[in-house]
Amino acid sequence: MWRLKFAPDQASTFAEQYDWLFWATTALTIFFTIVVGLLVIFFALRFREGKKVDRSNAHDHHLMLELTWSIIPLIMGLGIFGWASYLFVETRQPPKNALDIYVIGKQWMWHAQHSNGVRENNMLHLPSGTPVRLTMISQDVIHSFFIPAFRMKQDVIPGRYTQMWFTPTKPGVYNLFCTEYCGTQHSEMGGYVVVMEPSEYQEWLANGGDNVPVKPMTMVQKGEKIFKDKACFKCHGDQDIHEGPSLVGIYNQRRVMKDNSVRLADDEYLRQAMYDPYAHILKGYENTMPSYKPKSTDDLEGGLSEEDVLNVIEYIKSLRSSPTAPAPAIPPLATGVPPTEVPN
Amino acid sequence: MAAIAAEQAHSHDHHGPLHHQFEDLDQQNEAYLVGMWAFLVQEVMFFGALFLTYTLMRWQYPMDWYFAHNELDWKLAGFNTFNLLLSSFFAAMGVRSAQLKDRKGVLLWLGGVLLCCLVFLGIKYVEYALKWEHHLVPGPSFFYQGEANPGVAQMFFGLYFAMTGLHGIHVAVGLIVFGILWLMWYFRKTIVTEDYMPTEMCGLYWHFVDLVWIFLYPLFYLIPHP
Amino acid sequence: MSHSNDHAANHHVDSVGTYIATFGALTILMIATIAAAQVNFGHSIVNNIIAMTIAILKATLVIAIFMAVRRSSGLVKLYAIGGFVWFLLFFIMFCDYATRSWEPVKGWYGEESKVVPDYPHVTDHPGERPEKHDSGH
Amino acid sequence: MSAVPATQAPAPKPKSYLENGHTVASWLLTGDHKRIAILYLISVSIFFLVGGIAAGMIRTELLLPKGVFLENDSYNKVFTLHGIVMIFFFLIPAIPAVLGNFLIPLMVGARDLAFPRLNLLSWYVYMAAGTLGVIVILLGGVDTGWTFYTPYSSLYSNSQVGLTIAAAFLAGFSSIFTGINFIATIHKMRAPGLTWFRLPLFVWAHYATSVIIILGTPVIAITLLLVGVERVFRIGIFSPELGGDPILFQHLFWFYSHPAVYIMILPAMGVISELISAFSRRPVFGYHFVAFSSLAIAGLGFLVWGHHMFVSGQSMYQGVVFSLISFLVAVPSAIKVFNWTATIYKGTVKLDTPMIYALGFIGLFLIGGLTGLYLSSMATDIHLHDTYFVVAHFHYVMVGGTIMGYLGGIHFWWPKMFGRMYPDNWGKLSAVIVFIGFNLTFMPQFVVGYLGMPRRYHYYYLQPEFQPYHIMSTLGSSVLGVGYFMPVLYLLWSLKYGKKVGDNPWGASGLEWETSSPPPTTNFLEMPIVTKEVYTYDAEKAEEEFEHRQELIEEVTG
Repeated sequence: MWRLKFAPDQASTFAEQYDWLFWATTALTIFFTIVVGLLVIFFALRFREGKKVDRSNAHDHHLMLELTWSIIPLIMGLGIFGWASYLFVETRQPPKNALDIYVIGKQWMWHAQHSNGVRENNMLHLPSGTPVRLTMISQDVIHSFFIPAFRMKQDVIPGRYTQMWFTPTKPGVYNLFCTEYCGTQHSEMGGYVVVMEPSEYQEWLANGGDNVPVKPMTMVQKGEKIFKDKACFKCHGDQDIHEGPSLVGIYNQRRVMKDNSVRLADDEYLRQAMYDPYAHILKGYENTMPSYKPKSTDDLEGGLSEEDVLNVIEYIKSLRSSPTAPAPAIPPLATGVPPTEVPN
Repeated sequence: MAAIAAEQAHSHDHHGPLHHQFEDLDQQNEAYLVGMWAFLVQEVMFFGALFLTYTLMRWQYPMDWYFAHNELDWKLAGFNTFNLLLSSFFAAMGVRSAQLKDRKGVLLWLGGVLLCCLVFLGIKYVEYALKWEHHLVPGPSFFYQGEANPGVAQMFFGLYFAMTGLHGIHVAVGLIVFGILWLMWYFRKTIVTEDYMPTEMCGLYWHFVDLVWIFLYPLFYLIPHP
Repeated sequence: MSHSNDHAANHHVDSVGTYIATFGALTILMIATIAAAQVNFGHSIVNNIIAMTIAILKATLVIAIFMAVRRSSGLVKLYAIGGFVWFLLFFIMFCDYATRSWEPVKGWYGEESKVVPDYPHVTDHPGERPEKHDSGH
Repeated sequence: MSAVPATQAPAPKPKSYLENGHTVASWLLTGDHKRIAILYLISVSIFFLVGGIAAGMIRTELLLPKGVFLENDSYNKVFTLHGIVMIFFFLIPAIPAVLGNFLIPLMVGARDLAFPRLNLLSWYVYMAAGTLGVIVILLGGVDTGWTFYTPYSSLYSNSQVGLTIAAAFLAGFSSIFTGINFIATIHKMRAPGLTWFRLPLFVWAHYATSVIIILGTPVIAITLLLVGVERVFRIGIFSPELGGDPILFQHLFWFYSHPAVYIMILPAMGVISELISAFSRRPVFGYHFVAFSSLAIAGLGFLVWGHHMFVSGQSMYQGVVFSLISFLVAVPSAIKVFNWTATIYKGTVKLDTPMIYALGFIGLFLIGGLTGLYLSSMATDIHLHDTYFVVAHFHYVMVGGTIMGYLGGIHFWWPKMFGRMYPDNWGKLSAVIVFIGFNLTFMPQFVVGYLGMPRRYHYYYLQPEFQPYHIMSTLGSSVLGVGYFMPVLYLLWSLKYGKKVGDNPWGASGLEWETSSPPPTTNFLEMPIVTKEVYTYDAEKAEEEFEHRQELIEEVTG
């Protein structure tokens, strides 16, 4: 239990260069702290009241001394600045042949996608020795993808792609954190980065990543997919528009019909709105919506099966516009559980 | 600003306008001027952050900004600008007659300022009501049909209401402050009649408010076609 | 320090003429701004520069004469100018926005990063773009 | 020294500001800067207690990897409460509003601050902000962290963000009013003969702080207002769906918040200059350099905010510029520390409680300042940003710096404020306990930060190697708690039973030591005329100045 760890392991080329700079700055800090600390204690004790000691011609200003102890720390500082900026610029320019991996940050989970479509949550498998570039974006708030062993961190911002690159060296399992405060389970939004031999990685990638089957899509996800495939959003966008009312936050709301009767927008109402929309038309709209009632149970031919309807209803329920609602869709996974079989 | 004016209003006077902590009137007036200008510097930075956001958003979306600004009526705002310049002139004249202890003049000029204040707020109300009907107020009721991208249009009108609204609040505070000042002159309160400094400070505040509108007007209402 | 009660004397009071002249100048400048905005000078930068110079001119007029800063002590001048100089420090922020595009960042569907890209979703496959759909859910 | 030869009978003892009116109204409606300072002392200490309790809860929570008694949400609300209360309600107002309010008119030789009622209004606005803060706690707290980063704070957090923004907005105006007061007083109300270079460094530091306050605070006021409006109207400036940019919030926020850390540290540096000079009985070495370094920090402090955003998507070219200027801003702080060390050289050092706090300040502020180099150099900041390394860094500067300076200043001027001396041995003991407890709490956090534990993390059950450091840190925090509680006891005890003191118990130089303690309501019986240099401690110069004091007075008032 008490194996005190003082430094994170070095598992990327940048980590090695980083540690040189880190320990150089530490040496400088310790040097100055000891010099000034000892001087202060020594002077305080040597010149205490009542001590017979030569206190004659004590200057209270000395231009040369002031300039020396301003210029020298400045030069040292600029030295560190030069070294650090050179390293930083290097980390911001990924090589052309880098392996592309895509990362989405969502509230309280990391989702990584490899270029051949293999998906993994809160885990990232990487080949050692080859430069890897992560193209990252967030779906809701600002997160930050941080791998201490690689000494690399980059904020993941909604509305903009950010990138980060590194060359993993030592195979092993390393921590992955989210370092930008992103809400309730910010401290559980982490996971593992598994660095493997390139051959092992290719084989892992070939058989579709972890043989853990990709989580089946939830009903809300399926509903969302249908909502997009049928292009329902063309009329039912975020705001009520001429073609169709917005469906955001309408579940269990009172809806005023064309004949001024008021009906509750429950599951039954939504199902009927899809199957025979002209039965009850909303106030202010005409009968323009096509019916999605399938010809028969097996030949859908453009219609929606009962199961599709349920998914779409589930999706409509998850549409809430008020900012107070947390992002809908996938419930947070049981994150933070270490993978059962950990490659050696 | 209301703080300083309110502080002036109900400070009981010992021997004439000189407060106990000052040696003489020059020191007191100079101290009040420095304090007022420190307050105005803080106001510059207060509006400055909004002007910066405006410049940034306009630099990022020049075309959408131009289209969104077509919804604004620059003629009405032009008259409003003239109205504020007039009130600034009245305020300067009011301060001048306060320095000359000419009570009649002060009541006349400050009355003019109050009038222009009301006219300005009236026009502002008309403009905002117009925007409300056209569903241009950001929020759930926002519904923009012009050529600009609706997201950027919502940002434009968000900034429009933020900046002109904040300026409007400052004009309203100015109205209250000048109202109190006018009443104190009317009831011959020695705090204002003896020492011109409270009136000058209200004048400084008012000129600052006019200054902000001088920049707001071209930036919002006269956007050239990019 | 004689307690000078008639302090209006030693505080120079501008003549009415100065105020009227300043007011006239401000009105003319306002009309100039409106006029300049109608004219199309080829590129919009010219319009912007003209609008800003006129606004700064009007601002200096108001500060110098109406706010009597030209006649007040150096300290008041320092604070009057200092506030606006500090406002200019804000624009260091623009270096960030200007130089952001110098670092090319590849997007989800391979294109360069735009300011408001479409949100990729968990179900979206990197590389090939599903049929165009409006952003957000 | 206006030492009138005591030929005629000493004037009857003037009523001190404490005895001048005992009704509640005489305290709550006072214009006297000294009484307002006492009101601030009480309210600031209460908020320090609230923030301290929150800190205690965080430290106990982190004792075990799986947490002890808080849930995710309540932990987030506790660390946000700790951040907001400590920064907006303790660190920013503490030294300027308590020591600055009390001492600047005394040091400058004036009867009161330039705008007494504005000063009282500043206290009421501060208390209004404080009550809003308490209401936020009662209604369920806010969970956005003290930095309110959008889009979490504007679109996704459903905690009391709106009310907290109003509280921070009001607290900003309270410090703006204090800043305006100090600027007008220091400029215009100096005693005759008190030129700028005869002003104590405490006054220089507060002048620089006031300039930062009036230039920086409005920016956060407007930024938080925008977040509030964004929450209600979705105007889109910070929300990416409509094309806004969340990084713009970080720019505007840090434009104020970095100068704000200088608002917190500069007054403490002013206190330390006074303490070091008074307890080494020597003028501060390189007075002009130390004075102008305060202004340099105020000026450069506005150009470096980008080092908080190296990994936040800010472009690297901008990062290089900010990193360079961040190294420049480290130089004035280094100058100050070296000058203090040189002041102790060849002085006659009295190791009383304030001096121990001052020496502790130098040591801890040095470590705090130097660890700042890691965070302003871009490469090291990549790994260390938003980890416990940053937490340790700013606690070394804030707790090791500002709070040590604040406690040192309270102990040094306590006899002047209340006319009573506290028991010095208890003072020394509490100072040493604070020093030890502080190092035990925050030194391990440097290591756990380098190991990579992120900030604001509630669980670390997958990383057991962090736990030894958290155990040390929690142990240290309890020692620190004891160290901070002891002064409350013996200082309050000294109010009643402390030994009565004369005008100048420490034999320090400065106008505030020439009036009686506690000083009369109008500070000085007759307004002082300053003829001597700022820190005159050696005997010959004092005699020589005293002989031809009359010519000097004519020269000044002539």
